[in-house]
Amino acid sequence: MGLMQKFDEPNIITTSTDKLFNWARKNSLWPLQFGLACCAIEMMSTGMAHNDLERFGAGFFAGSPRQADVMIVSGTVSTKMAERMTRLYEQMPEPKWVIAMGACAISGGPFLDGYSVLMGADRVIPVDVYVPGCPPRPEALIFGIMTLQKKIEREQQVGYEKPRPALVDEEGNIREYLPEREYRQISEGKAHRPKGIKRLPRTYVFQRKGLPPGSMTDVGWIPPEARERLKARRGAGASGSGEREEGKEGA
Amino acid sequence: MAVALPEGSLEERLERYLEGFRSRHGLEEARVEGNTVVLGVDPGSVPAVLSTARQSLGILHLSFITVVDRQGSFELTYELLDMRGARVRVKTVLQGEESVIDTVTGIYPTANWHEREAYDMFGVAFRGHPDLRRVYMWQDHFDHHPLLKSFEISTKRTFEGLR
Amino acid sequence: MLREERRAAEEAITLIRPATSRLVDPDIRDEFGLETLDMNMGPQHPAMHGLLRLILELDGETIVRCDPVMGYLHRCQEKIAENRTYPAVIPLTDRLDYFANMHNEHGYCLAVEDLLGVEIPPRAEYIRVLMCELMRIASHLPSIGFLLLELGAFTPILYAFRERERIQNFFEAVTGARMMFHYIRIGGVKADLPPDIPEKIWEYVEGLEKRIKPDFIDLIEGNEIFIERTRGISRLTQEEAIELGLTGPPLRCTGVAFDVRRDYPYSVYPELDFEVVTDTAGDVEASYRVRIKEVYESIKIIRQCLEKMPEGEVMGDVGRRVRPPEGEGFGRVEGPRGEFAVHVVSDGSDTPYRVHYRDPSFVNMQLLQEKMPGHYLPDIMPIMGLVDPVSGGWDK
Amino acid sequence: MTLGLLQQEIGYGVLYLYVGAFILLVVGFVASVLVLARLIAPSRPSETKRRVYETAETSVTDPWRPFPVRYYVFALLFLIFDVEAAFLYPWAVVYRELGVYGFVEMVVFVLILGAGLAYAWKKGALRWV
Repeated sequence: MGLMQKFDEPNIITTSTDKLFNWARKNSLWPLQFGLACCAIEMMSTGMAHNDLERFGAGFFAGSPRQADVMIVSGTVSTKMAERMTRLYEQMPEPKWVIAMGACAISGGPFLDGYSVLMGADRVIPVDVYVPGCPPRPEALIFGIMTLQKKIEREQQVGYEKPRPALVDEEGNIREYLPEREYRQISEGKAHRPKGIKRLPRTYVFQRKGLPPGSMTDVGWIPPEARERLKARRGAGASGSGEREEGKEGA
Repeated sequence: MAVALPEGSLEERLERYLEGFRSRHGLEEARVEGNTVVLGVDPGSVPAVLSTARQSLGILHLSFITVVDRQGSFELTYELLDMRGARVRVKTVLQGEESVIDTVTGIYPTANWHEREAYDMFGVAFRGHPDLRRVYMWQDHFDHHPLLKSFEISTKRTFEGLR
Repeated sequence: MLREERRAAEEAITLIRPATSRLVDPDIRDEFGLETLDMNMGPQHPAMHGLLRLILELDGETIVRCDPVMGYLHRCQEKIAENRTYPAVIPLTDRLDYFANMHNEHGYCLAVEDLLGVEIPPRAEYIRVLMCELMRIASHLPSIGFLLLELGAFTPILYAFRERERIQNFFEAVTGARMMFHYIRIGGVKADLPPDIPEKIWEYVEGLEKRIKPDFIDLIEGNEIFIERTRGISRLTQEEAIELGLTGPPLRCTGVAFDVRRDYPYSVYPELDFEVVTDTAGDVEASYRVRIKEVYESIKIIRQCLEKMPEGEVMGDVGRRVRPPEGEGFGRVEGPRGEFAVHVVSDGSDTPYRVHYRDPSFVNMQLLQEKMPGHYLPDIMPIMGLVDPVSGGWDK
Repeated sequence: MTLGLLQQEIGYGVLYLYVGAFILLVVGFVASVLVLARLIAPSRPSETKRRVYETAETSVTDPWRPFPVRYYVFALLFLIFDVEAAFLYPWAVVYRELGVYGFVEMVVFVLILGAGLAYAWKKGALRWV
């Protein structure tokens, strides 16, 4: 049992060691070699010489999950692959993160009507950073990894329980992933159902138990003129309607 | 050691194929379109036609097998290439419920996975196939054949909806 | 001189003693009670060129039986294509064989144009061929890079992806995207080439022709490890290759000169002169040589395209609404991995009734089932390099 | 040269002090790293994490099965010649002082092992099917 896990809420020891461990973990993220489809090719060209992942310490693609920290889900996750992906995620040592790269990993992407496509990796495993694009440019993936690094900086070891994958039950072994049940809902569309198959409530999405404090990733680079308009509106907003201000803060 | 491809110009070969098929199987709807000999064949004699194509006429390459679900009957298309510009298209129609046809893996071994895919997607069974299993979908939990028209996935998108 | 003799001797040996002679026949194995180990090389494996699972039956290190399991990236392309309008299916074809995007689009558009019977302006034809040949280079070099990466050499993959990045810059300038172009449309091409692109491509191709010799050929051909690991592995005779239905580099490396661009001419290939590259040995090293020579052929074709590029508009008179008559359309294209054919059946409505893709990776992969027994476990990597399948293609 | 000087002035025994300090340093470093890792790393054991990793699949058969014997024979032969090489090193260091007698002694030693290898070769132990 880790020494740090003995405490149950953050105190002087854990917060100070957080800074050291997070700094170390942030700068040596080893991605798992988990290329699924076209996004894998963009992930490879991100790892190659032209736009290099090695500058962020993330260049070494670990072949086995035992040495990996980040699982970059790059490509379409099919229903057959969901169980395997969960097993890989389970077999990665703590602390681990997941980047959903590409529209298919985020929400099924162009294959939304697919009968054997999982509508997004976050239906079965908790995802930390979403990199949009189909396929996202190498620079977008690098920005995703920088966003993950910002998130790791603010992470806390105690007091926050990372949500468990959907297919894993209490003592940690994987429940059978029957596509029959997932596919009956077919593809989120209002599809005509073959006779005799009942509608199935969405059981395979893990309940997100709150995001860790401070994990709101900032917006990143915005074009200068858009930034002026934002500042102007926020200025007007502050003087105008007060409650909309709280609305934003409270979210 | 080298493989002998059929000689002669395109027209000669097309005529030779047409004669070859007509003489052996007396097919009435056999015609030449462009660089293709199109044959309408009943399901039982598909292996016979393909073996004449392979052995006597020297057409060596089976490009693909397409299955089209005509809501009640399956329409199979075997596309054969002689690797020198001519094509032979064998079309059959499987009527009604019994969607079973003889396999051609004996003649064209490459048809192995084509037939497995046709079985997986449409449920067309091939009699005599070495290991007729599903190629893409789950082996046991999935008792549907996805590409059938009865297996709908989502609303059809047409131009009306678009601008 | 010594190297040629040694090579001839090796070829002679492997012909007499094929790989399957290493197998102990089953009844002796049962009699002595030798057991084989079933192991699977699963979907998440760096050398599997995508999501492929091989269930291997091993006797020590020799493979007794290999059964590929696919479907881990099945994206229901054909079912979705049945529910989309004809022009909307083109972005889907990009994601089929994601190393040969331009060829997939070209195949599908040829099939629909065959149905429509529409006339393509010559400039659009030349642009299509130019883009397809650039895509062929950007696919052959990484295939060689992956083959070498799996044998342990890291440098060729870096050079290959450097070339691929430069070609992707051209694609981005012309089509706007790095990988998923959606550039070839039914009836022509989306937009004309930017004015400065042709001579930039010309300079790049000049440089590339000079760079291939030092970067790839000198680095790879003389290497002992490469020769040891690839010569004589999965040696194919011409009958075997044709029986398995192989097309593309795996077929041409056995000596059968079948190339869709020459035998079933489409687009403007009859007006361009190029020769079909073949080799005789039929093993993994021969497929590497075929791929390298094909890059030179593509460079030749690109030059001719740039010279003969006529003026004129790039889009035929096909309206926004494509509604072909009832019937069947066929399109056949020579992709980097082999013959890519599309069979479109239409019932006169806005959406195709049935679209069937004949993907070269799917058919060439039958080689794994037939030729793997008898080889050693490490030989799987070169054989995957010979076939070089792409999981988007075989899983459709 | 410096080694010689050290030897004469402070005697032979002290040298072992340096070796001992070095070993202590190494063992200490390795032990501390392992202990720290055990203490700090968050550990959430689960049933799947303990399972064998076989490229995202459950293993088809358990690998504890009889293997062909030729691997074992090769391992043995390697071990023998590895030890032989280990004996050659100290002999090579003091080769000049031993003179002809040492040389003949070592040749006999190598020949004996060569005979062993020839026997294994003839009996077909090295045949790799």
